[in-house]
Amino acid sequence: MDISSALFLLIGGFLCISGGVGILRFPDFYTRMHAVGVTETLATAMILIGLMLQNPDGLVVVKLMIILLMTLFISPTASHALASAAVHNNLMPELDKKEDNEKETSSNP
Amino acid sequence: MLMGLYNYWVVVVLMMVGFYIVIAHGNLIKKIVGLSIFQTSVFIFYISMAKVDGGTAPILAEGIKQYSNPLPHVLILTAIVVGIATTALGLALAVRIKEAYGSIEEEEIQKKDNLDC
Amino acid sequence: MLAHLPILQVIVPLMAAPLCLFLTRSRLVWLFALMVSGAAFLISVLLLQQVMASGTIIYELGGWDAPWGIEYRIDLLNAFLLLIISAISTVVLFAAHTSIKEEIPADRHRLFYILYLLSLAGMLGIVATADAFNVFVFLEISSLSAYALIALGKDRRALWAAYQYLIMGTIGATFILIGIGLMYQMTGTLNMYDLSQRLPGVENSRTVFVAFTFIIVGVCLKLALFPLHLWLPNAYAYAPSIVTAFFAATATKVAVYLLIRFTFSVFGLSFSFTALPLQMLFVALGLLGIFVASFAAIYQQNVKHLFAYSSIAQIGYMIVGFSVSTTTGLMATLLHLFNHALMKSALFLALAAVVYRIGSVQINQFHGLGRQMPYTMAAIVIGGLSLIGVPLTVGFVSKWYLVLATIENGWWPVTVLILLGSLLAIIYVWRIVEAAYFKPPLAGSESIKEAPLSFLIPIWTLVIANIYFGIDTRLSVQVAQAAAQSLFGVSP
Amino acid sequence: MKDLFAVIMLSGIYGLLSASFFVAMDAVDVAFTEASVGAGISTLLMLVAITMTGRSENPTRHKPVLALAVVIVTGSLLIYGTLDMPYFGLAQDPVHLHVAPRYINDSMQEVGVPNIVTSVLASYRGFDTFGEVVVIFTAGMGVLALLSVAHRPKDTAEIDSINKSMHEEHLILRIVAKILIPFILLFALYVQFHGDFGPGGGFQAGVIFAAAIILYTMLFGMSTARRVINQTYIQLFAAIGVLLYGSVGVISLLNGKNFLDYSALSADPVAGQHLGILLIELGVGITVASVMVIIFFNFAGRKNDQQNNRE
Amino acid sequence: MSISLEIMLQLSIIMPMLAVVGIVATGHKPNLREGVTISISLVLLYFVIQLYQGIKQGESINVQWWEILPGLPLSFNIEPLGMIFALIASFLWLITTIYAIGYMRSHEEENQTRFYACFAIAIGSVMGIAFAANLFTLFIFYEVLTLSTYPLVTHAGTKEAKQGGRIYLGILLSTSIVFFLFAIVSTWFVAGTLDFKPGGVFDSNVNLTVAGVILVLFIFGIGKAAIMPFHRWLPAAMVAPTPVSALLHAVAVVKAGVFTVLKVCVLIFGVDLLAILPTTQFLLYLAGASVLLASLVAMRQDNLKARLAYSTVSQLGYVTIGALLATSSGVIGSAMHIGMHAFGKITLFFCAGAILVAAHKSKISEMRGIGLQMPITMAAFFIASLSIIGVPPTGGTWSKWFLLMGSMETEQWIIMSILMLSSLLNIAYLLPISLHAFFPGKETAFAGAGIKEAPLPSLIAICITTVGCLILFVYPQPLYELATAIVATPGLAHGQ
Repeated sequence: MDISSALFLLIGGFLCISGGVGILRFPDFYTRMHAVGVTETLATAMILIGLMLQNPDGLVVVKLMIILLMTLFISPTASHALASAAVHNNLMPELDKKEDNEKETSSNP
Repeated sequence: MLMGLYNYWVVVVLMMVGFYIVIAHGNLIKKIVGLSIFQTSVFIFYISMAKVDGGTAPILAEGIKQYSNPLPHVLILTAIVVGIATTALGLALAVRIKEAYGSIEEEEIQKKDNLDC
Repeated sequence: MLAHLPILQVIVPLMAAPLCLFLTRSRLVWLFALMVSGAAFLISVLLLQQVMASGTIIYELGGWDAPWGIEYRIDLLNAFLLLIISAISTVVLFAAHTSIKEEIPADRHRLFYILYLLSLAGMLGIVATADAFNVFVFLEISSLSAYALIALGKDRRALWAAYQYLIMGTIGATFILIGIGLMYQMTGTLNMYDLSQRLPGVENSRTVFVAFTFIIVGVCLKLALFPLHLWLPNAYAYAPSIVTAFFAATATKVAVYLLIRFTFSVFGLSFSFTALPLQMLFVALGLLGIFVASFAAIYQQNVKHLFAYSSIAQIGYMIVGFSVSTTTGLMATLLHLFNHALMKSALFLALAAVVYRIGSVQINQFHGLGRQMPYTMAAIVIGGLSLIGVPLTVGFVSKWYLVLATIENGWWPVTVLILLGSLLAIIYVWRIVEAAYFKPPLAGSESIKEAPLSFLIPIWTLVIANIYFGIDTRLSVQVAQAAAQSLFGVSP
Repeated sequence: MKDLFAVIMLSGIYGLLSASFFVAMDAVDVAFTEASVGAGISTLLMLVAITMTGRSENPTRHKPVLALAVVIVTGSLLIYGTLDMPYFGLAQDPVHLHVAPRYINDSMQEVGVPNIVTSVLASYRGFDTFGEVVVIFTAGMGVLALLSVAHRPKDTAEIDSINKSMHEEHLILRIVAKILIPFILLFALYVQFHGDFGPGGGFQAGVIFAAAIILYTMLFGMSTARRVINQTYIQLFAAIGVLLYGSVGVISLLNGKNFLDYSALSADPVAGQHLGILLIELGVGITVASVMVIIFFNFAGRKNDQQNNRE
Repeated sequence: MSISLEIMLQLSIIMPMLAVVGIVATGHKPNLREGVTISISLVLLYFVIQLYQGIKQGESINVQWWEILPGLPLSFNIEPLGMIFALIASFLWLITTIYAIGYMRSHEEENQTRFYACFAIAIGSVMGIAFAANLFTLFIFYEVLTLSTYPLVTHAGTKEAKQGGRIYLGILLSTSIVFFLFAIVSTWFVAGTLDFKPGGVFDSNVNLTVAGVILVLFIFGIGKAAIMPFHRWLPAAMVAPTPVSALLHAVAVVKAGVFTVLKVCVLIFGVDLLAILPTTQFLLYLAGASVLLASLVAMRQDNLKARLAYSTVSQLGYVTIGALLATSSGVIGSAMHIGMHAFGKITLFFCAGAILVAAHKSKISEMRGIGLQMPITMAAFFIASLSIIGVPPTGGTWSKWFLLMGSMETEQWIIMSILMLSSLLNIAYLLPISLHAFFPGKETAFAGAGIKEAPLPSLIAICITTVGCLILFVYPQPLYELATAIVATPGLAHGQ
């Protein structure tokens, strides 16, 4: 029991860290956001499950369940909101920019 | 000594950071940010004052002997409210000043005033 | 109900404020606010009587005995202050309706009265309570409403002034908060009386020393003591005239009260004046304040600015009297609290009347007003004489005791400086007099009429008070003396 | 750090961190409040503010030397002060010996509320809390006095058209929000009335409640929100909250007890305390929620107003 | 008499103040207004005379109002010195009012109502000063007097008037606040009382230097006495209308000043203490200096009123000297001089005013031969000059005489010579005026044909005062008795 919970927690922690690394290392806004958005949702889930396993009986589990539910709702929505906001302020993804440049270079040799 | 007080020293440093922002920066919003940092640090100071080693949150429950001191918590609850109130008012003023002067930089406002009178 | 007077004093205006939201017409709100303030005044009178009759009144809020609960502890000092504050607010409020019609947009009137009542309640709360933290809370109530009120001024500089005041005020309040925290940490209590019992035990710890310093600095920020006065002139000059009249008479007084309360009652005389070189420091600052501010006042073009600076100078007098730290000195300070409140409110109300008529308080707008607004100008002259300290006005009484106190202490040079300082007052007051009486009226100013009764009545009430308490000083002197003695009595 | 947006975000994070620190320091209630205020509302307000004031600070700094001197003096003074402090976390600090023990030991018998913070907050130092409510109320009135602008009510067609236009871009958000908001409100109520037993209480509940409404406003637009929540009423609510609190005190006055002495509310003092605390917490909740909404509405309303003027 | 003396005492102070109401109320009807003024002044004079009778029968009259500050009541009692002052003031007020009516009307001065009102307040406060029983009361009325005369000085409202008013108020207020108040408080602190007591309030073992310093503070603080460094306000106040300067310089203000000096010297310090104070000498020489210098300056003034003003400064010096001589005859001398000089100087001012009104001349150089047109005025002027100089048959003789006596008793030869010298100077700057007026001499044909005498009321006033000067020579008893009564008090006995 404890081992499994520890395992979950570890995975969660690792995912968080990797998300953090992603934020720092990735080239532009979208990719960074993607990194966090994805990892973080899973990470929280993992951690919460880990916590549930810590004491599986009683009210605590229910509360944690609710929290889990909420996060599952919220964090994707949040990342969506961020992304759309970014688009709204027409922020170009790096990669597209690159492609554009290539296009230009190819178009006028 | 070090172990006993390091926590307070950290708090003092934080406070001073906030305080510095307030008095050194010319930007009205930033001043307010500094103010809230200053106050929050003071809250931390109070709260750490209330901590008792091995104590738990002051919510009575079976089989717990050692509680932390509830009084500072109460005070800080009040203080936080005061803080947000001040912040809100300060921001409102900043907005109005922006409308009236077209700037939120201390020097520019002063300049405009000197022109006025 | 008599037993509950202390708390009623505070909660009557406090709860009246939200009630104002339920009234619609500005005039109704005004009447309501006036009634409330009047009630507060009555209560304070009764309180003063009670205290004089039967000594300190203790009122335990929520029925919890101090130091666990919060308690109100009304001795002569607070009773005196309560009286001053509520009286001034009532008189000033009388003119409010007419004045703000000109200065504040109609949709803000209700809010104006709400904030006014709130700041009144805040000040009363500060003065009444005997709990250090409660002081902080009510300090914030009064300050927040003060910022908003000042920002209601017509000129855009009002906003800037209000903002500066907000920053300074909040820093001051936070300093006080830190100070309270340190005290609490050393003693574990927040009740002032309890503190005064327990502080001597830890008196010579550096923490208490720092706590004291922080509280003093914080209070002095609110007090606009000389080096920390920068926020005051603009705040007073650009706020709506009524607000100025109210705050000039009360706000700094409350701060002075806190200073006295903390140094004398909480920390105790022996500590206060040994821990810091407080005495010398304050005498120096006070005198500096008197001179710098008076000189500044002489060069002001805006009369509100002029009187604002003179307020700073007057605070200097109070501080000097305070730092003499003898019964006479403290008595002089208390008397000056009372007297200065009378003169300044009269003067600023008169200015409010001028604003109402000519919409400006630039000194060059005053030309020939002596003929056009004779009663208002006469009021300003008498107020000015009182400021100078001419006999038969209140100003003379407090000056007399101040001089006496300094001479008792053998501080002859200080005495001379004080008297010289009052000469400066002659200069800046006379600038106005000459402008009003010896300059030909400006072109097109023939239409200016005397201020309406709603101004003249309160103004002259105050002016007559100025003269009356200058001639029959029994009440003020007696109370001040008793309060001062009791402070020296209780200080451990 | 010239970008105010980043500055504000960081300060928000600072608030969140301090909140978690409070948890570590056993101050759950405070943590709760700090999280909802320091990290939540105040950050939000600052963001709204910079949308109006512009988000960049211009580089000119003035008199940092003097400021630095002041700060250093103050700081070193404080450090000097700490030297004689009782050490951190020791149980025999005077703080823990003088007043607090009574709260910890007797509050159960005297007030009958397991959450000591609540009992101290609402009963022993109830008057402070009253003051706190009034402070919030004052802030609300102040913001009204500063920012309120006269609104001409837009006609429904216009509003609907706006909604349409927003509907496309915010589709997902809106749906999610629609699902969430009820839960948030529910949670607010839970916090409100569970405050006696667990962390929470009127203030936190009020903030959360307000947060729900603000969320709604952000997604469905000011004008729609105005249709849902009437400005005048919400002001009255703010007043009612304060009055509720005050009148509890006054009732105990009328019953011959001291102000805010809840034991006057019922025959059995403890029950009276319970009732009183419940009522005043409610008052706090109402006022806080409505004031928060007022503040936000006025900020946002000001913004719309400016935009309309620009167009 | 129907009313008790106490009542009269109070009335004599309050009544003029109340008169203001009447004056203001009847402001729009000049005749009525001046009627009020005159009737009030008549009643006042009657009261004062009654009081005088009272004291002559040796009654002591004390009134105490409430205490303004604990231990500092407003209280009054009558002692001879005050009586002298009160008599002169009230009598001359009547005369001045009569004079003023003529003057103001023919001069078409503006806002005369304010003028008469302030006039009344001034005289009321003079009464207050005269009868004050302690320094505190005296100080209060002293300040009231200053303030109430300020509008009189600046009556014209012109730029010069404003300037003059500034100097007037500036010097009087600042000296009184900085020095006088300081002196009073320290006296209160050292002696514990401010009541006027024969023989002084300081106990014998008082620290002499302290007392000396206080004395200096007093002499400087009483700016109205116009001792040299602080005399500037007197010429400055010349911008006032003539009746005002007459009242100011002959009766109310300056006399209030020297009266206060006298009272402080005799009744606060007491001549014994005064005689041994280290600073007395210094002050004596200061006063002497101001006597001489003022006379010298006076000679060089061409404006008649200015010359008279400086002569006043020097004459005030006499009184101060007399007070500081600290001998009975000195005190008697100065007490009498208050009266004598009052009559003389007021006559001179009246004449100056009359000339101004009738001939519109203020420069002395223009007055050659004016005596032929205005014989009565100039004759009066001549007599008054004699009185100032102090030659028989005028009242001035006596005061000078006693002053000289005093200086001789104390072997103050320098002072004595100063007195002599300044009398010569007086001759030099006063007599020529009237002489030239009557004997213009050939070379200057006087161009002032068709100048009439001054208006009748003024003329009457002039005659009365002139006659006063003469009468005081043949019948100085009342003054003398009162003056001796001052020094007859214990502690001065050694003087005789």
